[in-house]
Amino acid sequence: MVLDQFAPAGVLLLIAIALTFIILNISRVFGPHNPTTRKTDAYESGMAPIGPAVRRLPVKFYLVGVLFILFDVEVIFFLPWSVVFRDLGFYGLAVMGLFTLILTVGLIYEWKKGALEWE
Amino acid sequence: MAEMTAPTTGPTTDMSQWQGSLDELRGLVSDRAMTGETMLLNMGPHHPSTHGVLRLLLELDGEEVVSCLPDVGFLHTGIEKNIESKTYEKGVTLTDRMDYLAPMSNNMAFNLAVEKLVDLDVPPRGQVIRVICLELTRIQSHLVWLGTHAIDMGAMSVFLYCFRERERILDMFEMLSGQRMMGSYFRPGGVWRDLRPEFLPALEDFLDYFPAKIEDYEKLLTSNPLWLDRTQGVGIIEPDVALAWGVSGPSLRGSGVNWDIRKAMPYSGYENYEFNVPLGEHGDVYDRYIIRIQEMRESLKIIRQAIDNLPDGPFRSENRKFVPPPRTELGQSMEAVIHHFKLWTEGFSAPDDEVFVAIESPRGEIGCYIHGTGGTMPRKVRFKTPSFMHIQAIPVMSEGHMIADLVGIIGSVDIVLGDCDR
Amino acid sequence: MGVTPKLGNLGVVTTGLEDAVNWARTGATWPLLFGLACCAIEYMSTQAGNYDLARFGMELNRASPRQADLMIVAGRVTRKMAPVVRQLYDQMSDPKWVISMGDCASCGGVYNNYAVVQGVDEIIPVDVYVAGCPPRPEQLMHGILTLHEKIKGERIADWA
Amino acid sequence: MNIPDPLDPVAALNAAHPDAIKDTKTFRDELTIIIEPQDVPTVLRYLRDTPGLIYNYLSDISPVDYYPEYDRPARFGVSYHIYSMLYNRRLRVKTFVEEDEPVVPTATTIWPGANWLEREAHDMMGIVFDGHPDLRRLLMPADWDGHPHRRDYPLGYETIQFSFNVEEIMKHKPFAKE
Repeated sequence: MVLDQFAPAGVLLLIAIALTFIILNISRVFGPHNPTTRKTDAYESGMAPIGPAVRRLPVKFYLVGVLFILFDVEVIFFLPWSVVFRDLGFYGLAVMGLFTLILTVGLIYEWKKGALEWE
Repeated sequence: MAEMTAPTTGPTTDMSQWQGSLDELRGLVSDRAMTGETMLLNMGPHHPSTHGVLRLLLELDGEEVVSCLPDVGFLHTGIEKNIESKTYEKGVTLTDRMDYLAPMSNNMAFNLAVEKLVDLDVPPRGQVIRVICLELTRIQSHLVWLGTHAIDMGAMSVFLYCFRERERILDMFEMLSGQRMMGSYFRPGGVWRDLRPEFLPALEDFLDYFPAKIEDYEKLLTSNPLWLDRTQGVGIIEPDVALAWGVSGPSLRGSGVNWDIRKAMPYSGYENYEFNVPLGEHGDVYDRYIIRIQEMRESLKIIRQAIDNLPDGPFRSENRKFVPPPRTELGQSMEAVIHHFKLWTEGFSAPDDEVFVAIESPRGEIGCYIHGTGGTMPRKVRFKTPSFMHIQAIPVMSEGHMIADLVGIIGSVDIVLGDCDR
Repeated sequence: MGVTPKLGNLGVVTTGLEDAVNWARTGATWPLLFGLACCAIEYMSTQAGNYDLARFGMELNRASPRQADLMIVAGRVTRKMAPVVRQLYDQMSDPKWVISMGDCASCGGVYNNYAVVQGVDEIIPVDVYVAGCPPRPEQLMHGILTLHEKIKGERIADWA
Repeated sequence: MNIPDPLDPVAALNAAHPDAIKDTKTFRDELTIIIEPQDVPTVLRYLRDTPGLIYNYLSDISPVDYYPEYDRPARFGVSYHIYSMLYNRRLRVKTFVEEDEPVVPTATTIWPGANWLEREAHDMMGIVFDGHPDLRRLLMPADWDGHPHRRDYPLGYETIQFSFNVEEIMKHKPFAKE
């Protein structure tokens, strides 16, 4: 059955999952725990923090975050393409070139709009 | 397009729980902190890049520092109060621990003040040995500054190189005084004992070995685009603002003010060495960096000139009223035994008057003010230290910058908290 | 550490759980990045290339107390800094040890006055005292090795 | 540009503010001018701004306590060490303040750098600088009482532990509980 070719891969997967599970929890089993109130306090270089930790943040962080996600996803598309780069020949190059061109236009627009400037 | 109405500001964060500590800061930080719009963050006593136990209460608008409130005193050990209950000779060991990166320049300030108070002269050999040790201390202090400044900004390897060279200087100090850092090698009247025979050869090959190492640091950092972006145009302080805030030393020369106490008011024979004083133009972090690298080269030049004409003769003044006689003399003369006994039990007495002496420590102008009581213990010893004024000036340089630049600014003014809190 | 090779030359090594855990703990005691005064500079020299604390698995100075298991109090603890030192010690995760480096941390040293806590053992329990002002790098390493001996001697009942 | 030749500070001050200087003293060729506390700002501003003097750098503010018996006009002496970079000379302007109302007008209006120097003098010696933006304690903890560098403040000395007295000292030495 074609399935048994994948038996080793399945076993490997199981071992991997079991190993990570063991490693993560071995310290929880053997390690000491005494979460005193002072220990679970907020650490701010040894002083008492002023103000809540969760607060309204400037929108700049969100803008940079979104732009990063956008170009990160673009890189994900490059990975499978680079594996079969030789066999696709010129056709593959043209398609990915178009894909990159579209995103580069987006980059130039946002650069000129000043979204990358921090102030 | 429809006119964009300003987004209605939702309920600002509820700050009632921290009202107590907010009221204390009422006048010091801007009012946006009171409503919780800007974040109050403690870049506190335990922080990797504050070069000691300095606490900066930062008011942050996102990444940008709106206002910065330094709080010092976490290393105040009452050195000046302790010296008041010690004789002048015993007080020297306490001054080592003040600016622990340049122990010998604190010694120098204290000893010069004592010598001026009791009008004690230092023989030429003693003065030249002092100049050699001061310049070695300057190089060693600049090496620690460069190492920590670079590692704060991410250049890890520079730290290891700088400390490797520093070990050679510490070995030389150990030859002189038996202690790597806190040698208490300078005493009122000169130095504690003569140069050891193996000191000068070790110093000779350090002088041949070290210039190439400064080239390495320059190769690593000076034309490194990352370093240039992080340091050029950051933490600018204009000359008149720097003078008004009492900044001194390489940080002041970074803004272009040509004031080096070794040139302006030479002490311990600095007038007969020729060296030039590097100056910056913009007063930013990069200029202060370049100046200290140049200063290391100038110190090498001074040491070279000092070694070439090292006079022989006594290394400490022969005036037995203030300087205990060497042990060999104790066997021969009765006066020596009397002087020895008096100086080591009671110490010498100084007039009931005041004296202020300032010298050029690696960080800036360190001044020592001594007021005698007529007896053997001082009435008041006060050290004016450069790091004290530089920490006070950090907010002036850092408002409007980002936190990452603040780290560079702290590194560039080269502060040591023992120096600031005494 | 009782390492007894068993089952001939199959290369299987067995040891007690206690020894294994204690060995792991001495192998990589990450110190808290906590320098106060002059001893901190000597501590940095011990950390740097010539004396190289990396040999003991201690080259990573963790800045946050959550990830550090050894606090080296390097320098003089003043009255204003004492609550901060106690807070940092409390916020360190168990198991944690303390080396008091230098005379000022161990007994107030040269500063017998109003501003300095006369010995950090007044505020936090100390495992190893290292003498010296500042202690030479070799002295600090000797202190660290004595701490390793102490860790190796700990029993399961102490911490399980 | 021509630099005006340096004036003698005492003569210039006597000309400008006739009764400002109470006494002058030179010791080891250091000039000290003694003035009244209330005209500290005017004298310092005059010394900083007049063309022939230009003492533009405030090195230090050093308070002194003449506690047990003093032959000085008052118990506390506050000396301002100023330095003229142009003419490369130093000067000490000294005032004496009484023990019960040690008040000196602030110098932060002339040099902002004097802010912390005055805060430390207040913290250590208890000298009040009126007009100072935020006169809080600088080096000691905020809730500390007393001013440590006064001569009548005890050093806080603890008896040293030797072999013969180690028991009683260990008895009441506070050890940290876990």
